[in-house]
Amino acid sequence: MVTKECLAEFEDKFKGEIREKKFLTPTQILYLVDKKDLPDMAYYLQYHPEFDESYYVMGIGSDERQLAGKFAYAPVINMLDGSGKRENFYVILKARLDKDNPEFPSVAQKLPAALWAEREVRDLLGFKPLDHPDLRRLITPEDWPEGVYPLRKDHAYNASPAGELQDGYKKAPEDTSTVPIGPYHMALDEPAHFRLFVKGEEIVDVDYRGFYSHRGIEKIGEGRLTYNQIFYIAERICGICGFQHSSAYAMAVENIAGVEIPARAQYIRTILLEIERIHSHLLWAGVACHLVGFDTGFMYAWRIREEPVMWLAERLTGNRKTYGMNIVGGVRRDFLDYRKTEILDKMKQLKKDVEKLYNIAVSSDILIKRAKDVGVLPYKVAKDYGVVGPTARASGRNIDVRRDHKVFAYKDVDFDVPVYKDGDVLARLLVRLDEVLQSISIIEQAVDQMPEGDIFTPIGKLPPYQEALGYTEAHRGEVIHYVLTGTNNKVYRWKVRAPTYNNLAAVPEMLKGYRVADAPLIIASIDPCYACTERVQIVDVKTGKVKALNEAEFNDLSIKASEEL
Amino acid sequence: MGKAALKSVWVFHVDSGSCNGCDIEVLDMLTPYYDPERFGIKLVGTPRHADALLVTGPMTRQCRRGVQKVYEAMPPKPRIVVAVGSCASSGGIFYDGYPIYRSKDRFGRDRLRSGGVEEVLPVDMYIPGCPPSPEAILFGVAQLLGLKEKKMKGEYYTDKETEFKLPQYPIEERIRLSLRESLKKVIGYFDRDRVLEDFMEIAGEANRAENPKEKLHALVTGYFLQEKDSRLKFSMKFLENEYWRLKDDYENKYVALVETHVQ
Amino acid sequence: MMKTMSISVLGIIVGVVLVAILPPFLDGIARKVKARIQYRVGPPILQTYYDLQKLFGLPSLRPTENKWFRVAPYLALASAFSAAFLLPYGKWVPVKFSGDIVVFFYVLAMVSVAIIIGAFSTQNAHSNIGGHREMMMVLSVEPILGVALGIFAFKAGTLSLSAIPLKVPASFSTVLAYLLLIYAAYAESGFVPFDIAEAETEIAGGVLVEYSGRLLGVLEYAILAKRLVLLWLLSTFLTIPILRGIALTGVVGGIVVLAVQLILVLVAYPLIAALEATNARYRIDQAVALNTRIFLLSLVVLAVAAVGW
Amino acid sequence: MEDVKISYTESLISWKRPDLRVGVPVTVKYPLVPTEKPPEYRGKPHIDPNVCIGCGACVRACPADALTAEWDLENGLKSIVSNPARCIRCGRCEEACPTGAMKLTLEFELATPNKEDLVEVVEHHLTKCKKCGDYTEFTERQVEKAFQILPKEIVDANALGEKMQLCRECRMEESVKILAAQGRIIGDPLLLPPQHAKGGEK
Repeated sequence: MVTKECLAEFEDKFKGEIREKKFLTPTQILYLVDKKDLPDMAYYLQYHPEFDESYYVMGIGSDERQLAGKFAYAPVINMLDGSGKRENFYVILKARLDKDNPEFPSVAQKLPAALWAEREVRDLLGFKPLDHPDLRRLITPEDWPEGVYPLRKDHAYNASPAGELQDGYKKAPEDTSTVPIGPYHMALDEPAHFRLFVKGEEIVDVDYRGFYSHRGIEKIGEGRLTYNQIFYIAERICGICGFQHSSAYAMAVENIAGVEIPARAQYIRTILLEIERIHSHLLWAGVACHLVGFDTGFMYAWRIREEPVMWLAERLTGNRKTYGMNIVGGVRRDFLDYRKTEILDKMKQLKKDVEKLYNIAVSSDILIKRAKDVGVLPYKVAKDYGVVGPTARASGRNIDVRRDHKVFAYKDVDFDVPVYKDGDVLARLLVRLDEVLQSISIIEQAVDQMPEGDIFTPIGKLPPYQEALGYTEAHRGEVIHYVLTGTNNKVYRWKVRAPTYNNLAAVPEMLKGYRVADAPLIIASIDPCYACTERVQIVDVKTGKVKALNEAEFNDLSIKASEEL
Repeated sequence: MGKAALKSVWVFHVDSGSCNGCDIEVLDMLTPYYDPERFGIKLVGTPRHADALLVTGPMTRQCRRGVQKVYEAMPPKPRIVVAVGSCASSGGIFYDGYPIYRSKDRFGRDRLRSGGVEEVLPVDMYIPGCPPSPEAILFGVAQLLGLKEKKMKGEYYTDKETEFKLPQYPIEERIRLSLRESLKKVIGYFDRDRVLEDFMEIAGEANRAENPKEKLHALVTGYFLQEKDSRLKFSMKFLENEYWRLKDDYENKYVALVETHVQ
Repeated sequence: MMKTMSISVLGIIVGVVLVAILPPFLDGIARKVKARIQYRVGPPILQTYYDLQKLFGLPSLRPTENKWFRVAPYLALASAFSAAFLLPYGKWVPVKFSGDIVVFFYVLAMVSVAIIIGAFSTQNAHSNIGGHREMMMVLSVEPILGVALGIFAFKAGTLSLSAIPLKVPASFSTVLAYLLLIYAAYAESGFVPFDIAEAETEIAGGVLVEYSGRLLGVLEYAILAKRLVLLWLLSTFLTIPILRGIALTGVVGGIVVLAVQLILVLVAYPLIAALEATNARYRIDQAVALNTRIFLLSLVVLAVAAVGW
Repeated sequence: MEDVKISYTESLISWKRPDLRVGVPVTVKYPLVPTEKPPEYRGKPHIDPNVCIGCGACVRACPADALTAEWDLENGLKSIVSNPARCIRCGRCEEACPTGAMKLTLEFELATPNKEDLVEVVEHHLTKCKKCGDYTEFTERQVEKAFQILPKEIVDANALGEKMQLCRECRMEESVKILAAQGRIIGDPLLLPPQHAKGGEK
């Protein structure tokens, strides 16, 4: 295996620190390491010369005091070889931290992609990243009390202690005025607060404040639900990429149980994942048109999304969204013959409609004018921040979990991964429209090749205290779930990393230097999904260096009301 | 509100920490297939212009203040609040997560019934669903406009009032349950009942025959030729095998077990 | 040149009736047309009346103590009406005096100015940006309108708005001036792609963001009325030169001209709606750049007119 | 059985979405005319009170706690309460229900100004312990069902007919007695895991 040779060098270099090596699955390698050289190791792996598309995926913090008497912190690197010659794999660098003083050298000082992950473990588990560029307290809701870390095992999953309202404001740079976008704003379907510091109409600086949609999902999953029920909350991490989340979770649990799910189930999952991708991309195309005031494009995209796609999903799974199709070991509903015919019919119809949409979008002069050379994200920044999905592919990054890690039935179908070099909003639009056409072709192939057989392999009890990763390529990029099983059919630690988590960090980079009018379009161009991102942590980031900002007052809304005229 | 208010309702949409599903369905309602503009409903960009507030999501602690401010920014009349989705209606699956806002600690029945937007704002219309489809939202809106009457009413039954009869099946209940369970593997929970029904009909007929095994095989083969759907054919074959396996299994194991036990 | 001011009571009645009734109706048509282009049923034709009726019945919030906030919508509406009174309706002109073209020009600008005042009277950032954008639009469009009207006045040799269409000669420069006028009227009306100041998705409704209830109704009405005024101006300039022969020949002629004017407006509005539906919004700098280019072009046209073509 | 029986798949295939328009405009007439959801739809859950045995399998399966069991041990009542306002329509209850009482209907028109309208309650009486007279944790229907499931031989062999009529404590005492008599008991009998609610189902 090629993998081994490449890793030998790494193991040699950090011989003193590596305590243990374990293959969770053939493509997931866990190193138990000393925390001292964590940043160097992560840096070495991300900028590995042979795996040139590698990137930092996430940092898992967990309270393993009941297991090992210590906390654990584990950065994960996705090792990708852009040339496609070597087998790609995930590396988990797990370091144990002292239970009384959980300090570790910050990875973020070397990799900006780790900035958010380390703030997250700091806020939710009370870890102390040393030399982190920004170490201010930034915890869940504004009125969350000091020193209470919800993800620690001694915190009940439903305890919601009251605290004092925090305010730490940051002043706008000189000579600028502040334009708040959000938390409730037409362009953002979800609450999120951007503050643009502007000179005239030009954006000088940006602050982002999120975590409005933070619902404590991981903790509910660890506390109230059993491993079979987590699917339904995983699906509700995000209403748009729900099936991606539940499939990634299923994959993680199936990896732990060591079962290969039936081929038919893999095909069904693949088809549904692609249907979901089509609906999400069309939705996004519509919103993009809407943002530039091109309502007919919006209506067109949403119309073709509604008729073939949503109504198809309704007939296949029983609901337009939140398909509820996954279960550990397979899927819950079968595709009878008439459902397969229905898929093929609708795909045929959709193909024509999408091509028309493509023409409408590309032939609209003003749309092109608004999208071209706006919000440019260069390749290098994309790599540094670990940007994923269509956003990364529009910046020339040749990454796609479906192809690179051969999940589900993607190994059996042919498809292209569209990559554009420009990195602007237009490129992101084109990547997505190309992907819709690819998805249609994947679905058609999958329906044709779908094998007979069972759709579900029953799994009894899960082995306790085993861990694994599960991943899919969602519409916005790689979704990755980490599961550590517990006893009694519960999950001990469940960690989710949604694609927007990585992508949002790069948004300030895209915004700077452009105009206020472009801001909603640029923000929307990464297809942000705050619901995904904020299921457990707050996010607040600024270019390069991180700054904090709690914007409690909403300039546009907070003015005292009600005086009759 | 006069008559005009019913012909023109401008709505503002607020997300109080929802998963996006309901938000997208609210937006979806605006698209050509459902088009609420027929009834004078328009989505506006600022609460100042809004007559009604559509709230989605389980009301997180972080969102609470924002939602309250939006509510206060609305004109004092008519201030209609619509809770869209199960989360907004009563907290949904997230109801007891640590960042979810609750106005006071609740216990017992209260804990299970309440949650969501009503913790912060008075709600005029609940539209449950996860997510509610655009039609369901339209139905709620149509109620607000006086176009439709509500359909739901509380349902309460006791076992004494209702007639209970254990359903009788042509095959043994325990085998039926086992078959039903294993059918999940082949065709999924949704279609299994109807397939099993067909099978039981055949099996009942076969059981009356002299040689049930052969008769069943003949009947299943007949079904096989008639049915067009390959998956139903497949499951029928599966059921036949499984049926005999379970029967034999029972004969061999349990009867023997009982015998030893009795001894 | 006429020295006296003439007032036509009938003209005022016709003007008031038209400006009071027509704008919401036209907006209703536009919404319906847009809906049909988007494969929807769309609102009833009278929907905008319902909206306005509701708004007029609602109290307004007062988010600021600044009294201009309350005055601005009425000022805008009054300006729009004043502008409407200077236009000819068939044979009747509500108010006519020499030099009223200048007044018309200013009064029309006052609508925008009032909106800008209203926008800047609050602390809201979106409102302020909207006001800022409206100002840039006005500053870049009004000159084009001015030049276009100037060319007409120059060619017709009169400074009375209602007299110009009666006297304007057909020439190369007037044809160009018509094009300029169409462009300026369209952009000034704030139709897509020039609806930059009210962009809902970018700045949450921009200039309108803080208004609610009755004041919002008045402001919306003013904006709609201004659109009608501009369109009526256009239709007057297209109709009367052609029907010059019958325009002043008594009541029947007047009514015919009025009807033709009206029909032209009714036809033009759906076309505009279709144009709106198939276009995206410009960014403010793009719009200003375009306006500037057109303005430079208009100067060339002015030179052409001065040469006598 | 009816004379003309259309097969399951045919009934699914033949379903057409009502008032689906082709051409311009595409807007459906709903809510002015009624519409319906496809047969595959997962709508509001409904408990068929004629079939429900009150076993609570759905309650355990529900991830959102929309289904709950309310116990009234004084009056010997157990109610299965469904609260569609919290329901997430996952269909786990339908999957878990052993009798087919729990079904997701095609109902989607749930909007109501009063949340109590949505709640569905099915009340069951508990059996009384033959020995001590307290209420057991089984509903009457549950016991009936258990006898239907269990093969007669096993019931007889284990004297389950008697045991099923006892409350948990009495049953445990009985078991302890039997086991003690056989010399098979280890440790404190009170620490034994509680019995599965469905009795001796294999």
